Parts: sequence; C-alpha cells; structure tokens
Amino acid sequence: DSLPEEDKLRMATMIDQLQIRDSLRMYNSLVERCFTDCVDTFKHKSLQKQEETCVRRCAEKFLKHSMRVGMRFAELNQGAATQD
Amino acid sequence: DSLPEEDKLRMATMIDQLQIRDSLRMYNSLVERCFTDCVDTFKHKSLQKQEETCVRRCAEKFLKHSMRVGMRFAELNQGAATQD
Amino acid sequence: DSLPEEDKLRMATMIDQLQIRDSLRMYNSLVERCFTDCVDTFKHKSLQKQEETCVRRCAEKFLKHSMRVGMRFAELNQGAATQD
Amino acid sequence: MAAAPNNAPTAVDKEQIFGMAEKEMEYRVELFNKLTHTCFNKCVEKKYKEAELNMGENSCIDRCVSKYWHVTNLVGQLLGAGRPPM
Amino acid sequence: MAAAPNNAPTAVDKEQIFGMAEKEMEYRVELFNKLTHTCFNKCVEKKYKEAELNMGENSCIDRCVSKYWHVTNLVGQLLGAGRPPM
Amino acid sequence: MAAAPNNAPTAVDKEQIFGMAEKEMEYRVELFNKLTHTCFNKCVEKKYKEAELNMGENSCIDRCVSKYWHVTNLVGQLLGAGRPPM
Repeated sequence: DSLPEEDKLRMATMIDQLQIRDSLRMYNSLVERCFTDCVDTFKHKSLQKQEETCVRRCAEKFLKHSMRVGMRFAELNQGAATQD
Repeated sequence: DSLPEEDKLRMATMIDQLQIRDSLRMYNSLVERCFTDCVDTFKHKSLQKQEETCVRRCAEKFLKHSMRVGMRFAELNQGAATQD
Repeated sequence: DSLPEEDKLRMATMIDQLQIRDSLRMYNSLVERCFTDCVDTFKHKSLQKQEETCVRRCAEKFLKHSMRVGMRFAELNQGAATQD
Repeated sequence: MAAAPNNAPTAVDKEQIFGMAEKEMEYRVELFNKLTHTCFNKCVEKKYKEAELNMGENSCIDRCVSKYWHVTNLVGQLLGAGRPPM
Repeated sequence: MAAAPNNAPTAVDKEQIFGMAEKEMEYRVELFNKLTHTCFNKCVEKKYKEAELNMGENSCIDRCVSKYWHVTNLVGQLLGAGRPPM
Repeated sequence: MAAAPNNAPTAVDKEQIFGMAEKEMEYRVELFNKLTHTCFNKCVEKKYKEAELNMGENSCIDRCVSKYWHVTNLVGQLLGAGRPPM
C-alpha cells in the first residue's frame, strides 16, 4: 500500500510475467498429457481422426477440471483467511 | 574473496533466495508424494484416520531419507574435493 | 535490430545463460533417466559392469535421439515459418 | 535481515522484498499445478469418451482438493512452518 | 501496456520486453524437452541392448515429432492462442 | 568472454558472473533433488507401516547414493565435460 509508484509498477510487471510463464507452462503440460494419453501408434505422420477427437476431449476436460479445482481452491483459501 | 562488500551482500542474498525457493519446492513435492501414496479413496471430504497416519509416516520417513542422502552426498563431494 | 549495443549485449548474455541452464538440466535428467532404467540392485556400492554398459548405451542412445528430434523439430519450425 | 541505518530501504533490501514476493507466488502456482495434476490423475477417466466431467468425477475432484488441502496443512505442521502454507 | 510519454522506452518497459523474450525462450526449451522425453518414452527400447537407434525407432521418432507438433497446434487452437505455438 | 578495456568488471560482466554462479547452484540443488527422489523410489517401502527407515532401507540408500554418483561421473565423461560434475 505504501509502496512508491515505481515499485508498484515493478510488482505489477512481476505478476504479469509470472502469469505469462504459468500459462505457457500450462499449455506445454496440457500438450504433453493429452499427447501421452491419446497418441500411441506411429504408423502415420499425421494425427488420425480418433486421436484428434481424443486430444480435443482431453484438453477440454482438463480445462474444465482446472477451473473447478481453481474454484474449490479459492473457497478453501478464503475460508482459511476468515479463520484468522 | 576479493569481491567488494556490495557484491558479497548480493551473492548472500542470491543464496538465501535459492534456499527459500528450494525449501518451498521441497515442501510442495513432499505434499504431492505423500498425498499420492496415502490418499486413494474419495468418499469423504476430510482426511481419514489411517490416511493421516500414513501421511505423517511418509513425511517423517522422507525427511529422514533426505537427511541421510545429504550426509552421503556431502561425504562424496568431500572425497572428490580431496582427490583434486 | 534497432536495439542499442548495450541491449544487444544483454540479450546475448540472457541467451547464453538460458543455454547453460538448459545443458545442465539436460545433464541432470539424462543421469536420472539412465540411472532409473539401468540400476536396480543395491548389493554393492559401485557400479557393476553390466550396469555401466547399460548407462553408456542409454546416454548415447538418448543423445542420438535428442539430435534427431532437434533436426525434425527445426524442419517443422522452418516449414511453419515459410507458410507465413 | 540487515537493517539499513535509516528508514529508506536500500537496493539490496528491495531485491530481498521483491525476491521473497516472487518466491511466494511461484510456490502458490506450483502448489496449484501439482494439486491440479494429482487430482486429475486420481479422479478423471483417461479414455476421454466425452469432453464433460461426469457427476462422479466432479464429486471426486471436490473431495480431492479438500483432502489435498488437509495434507498440505498437516505436512506444514510437521515441518514446523509458522505461517499458513496455502 | 503503459505508454511512455516520449519514444524512449523506460526501465520498466525494458524489463517487460526482456522478460517476455525470456519467457518465450523458456517456453520453447520446455516444449523441446517435453517432446524429446515423451517421444523417447514412446519409441525407444529401454533394455539398451545396443547404443544405436534402429530403423523402427528412427521412423517412430520422426512420426512422433510430427504428431506432437500437430497436437501442439491443435491444443493451441483450442486455447484460442492467436500466435503460432511453436 | 568479452574482455573489458580496463580491469574493473562492467555491469554486463557482473551479470554473467552472478548468472553463472546462480546456474551452478541451481544445478546442484536439482541434482540433489533428483538423487533424493530416485533413491527414495528405489529403496523405501511405500506402505509406510512405520516412520523409521529400517536397516535394509538404510544400506540400500547408501549404495544408491554411491551408484548415482558414479553414474553422474560416467555420464559427465561421456558428455565430455571438463569439470567435475558434482
């Protein structure tokens, strides 16, 4: 609160950068997970139809899961904060 | 040794920060490991008695293991240093 | 391109440092992988002959694999760039 | 740690403050990521027959997050951390 | 984001530019590492009877890299990323 | 790398020195963490019937650390690293 303007700006920049890094890591690990779970044959160079369907569902399911975890996690954090 | 005071301080700060990061990571990975090994049923919201016992033993065992590895590791590093 | 000299130098330093970090991480993960795949008995303190052979082949194979992936990856990146 | 002779924080003090804030945030992000991946592994069917989470998966996820939270607190106590771990 | 009153970038602007470039490079390195480890797990025989990759392994690796690339693009589209993901 | 015209290190030289020291420490921490997790997986019984390490586990851990050290050195030689890897 009592930080000078310059420091507030620096803090905001740091948060932005951590969020960018976090999104890029999430993207990378989502690709790795869905590839590992969905692609198992290597007779072709291109993604087969049922592999593509599997990847789409996997990504969608993971994102929904991640949002649900985020909501529950926020509730628990809030509960912990009000118990203080 | 011949570093100016300001640089020594900066180096010490860097080491402190790496140690803090390392402890927090260790904490996170200890939780992940003991949760994965000890919690497998999701019929309740709260930790069951035998799960709690399992987590306590897991954490204690891992910390003892980690200390032992640290000692052996230090001996090998020292041995390697004296062989120079 | 239009960066001042000082910034170019800083960018080059950053790239150097990321490459150093990357090589050290690759080294660590290569050791972990080959140890995990090749060492399974703990009746002796020192590496047995067939374990050593296994580690050598594992490391060599992984490095060849990594170079091949790098070439294919570069081709795909180039193809994507020229499609722009 | 090292107190500056006057009240204005020095450059090194500031590095420490920003560094601590950064580590704290990194820790929370990592906690969230590990929790997310662990509960996905424990609760979600991996054949991906559909893109929706079904009721069983949803209730498993809620309980998994709750239990993970308890384990985080429990391990935090064992490690003797004075501050709330989440 | 915050536009400087004149054209010269401020110290904070520069931090952002260098920070972005650093994150971008970290992302590419991590992508390459995950791709390498995943395709090694999918394609390479782990008994290490020889130090060479055989023909079957080599063609598996080529197809694995190609498929991983497709999955990266597909997931990138689903996430709505406007820029090329590799 | 780039030699300064006089003996005083420039700001960029200093960044390199501190950056190298930081990478080196990160490497050692990562090595220790991987070693710890790998040997825990290889040596410790995961049903956690007690909180103590038994004799068999302890001797397995000692040998595991020793062998991991040898593998680190061996791979370091293969990679042609001029400096001691631990």
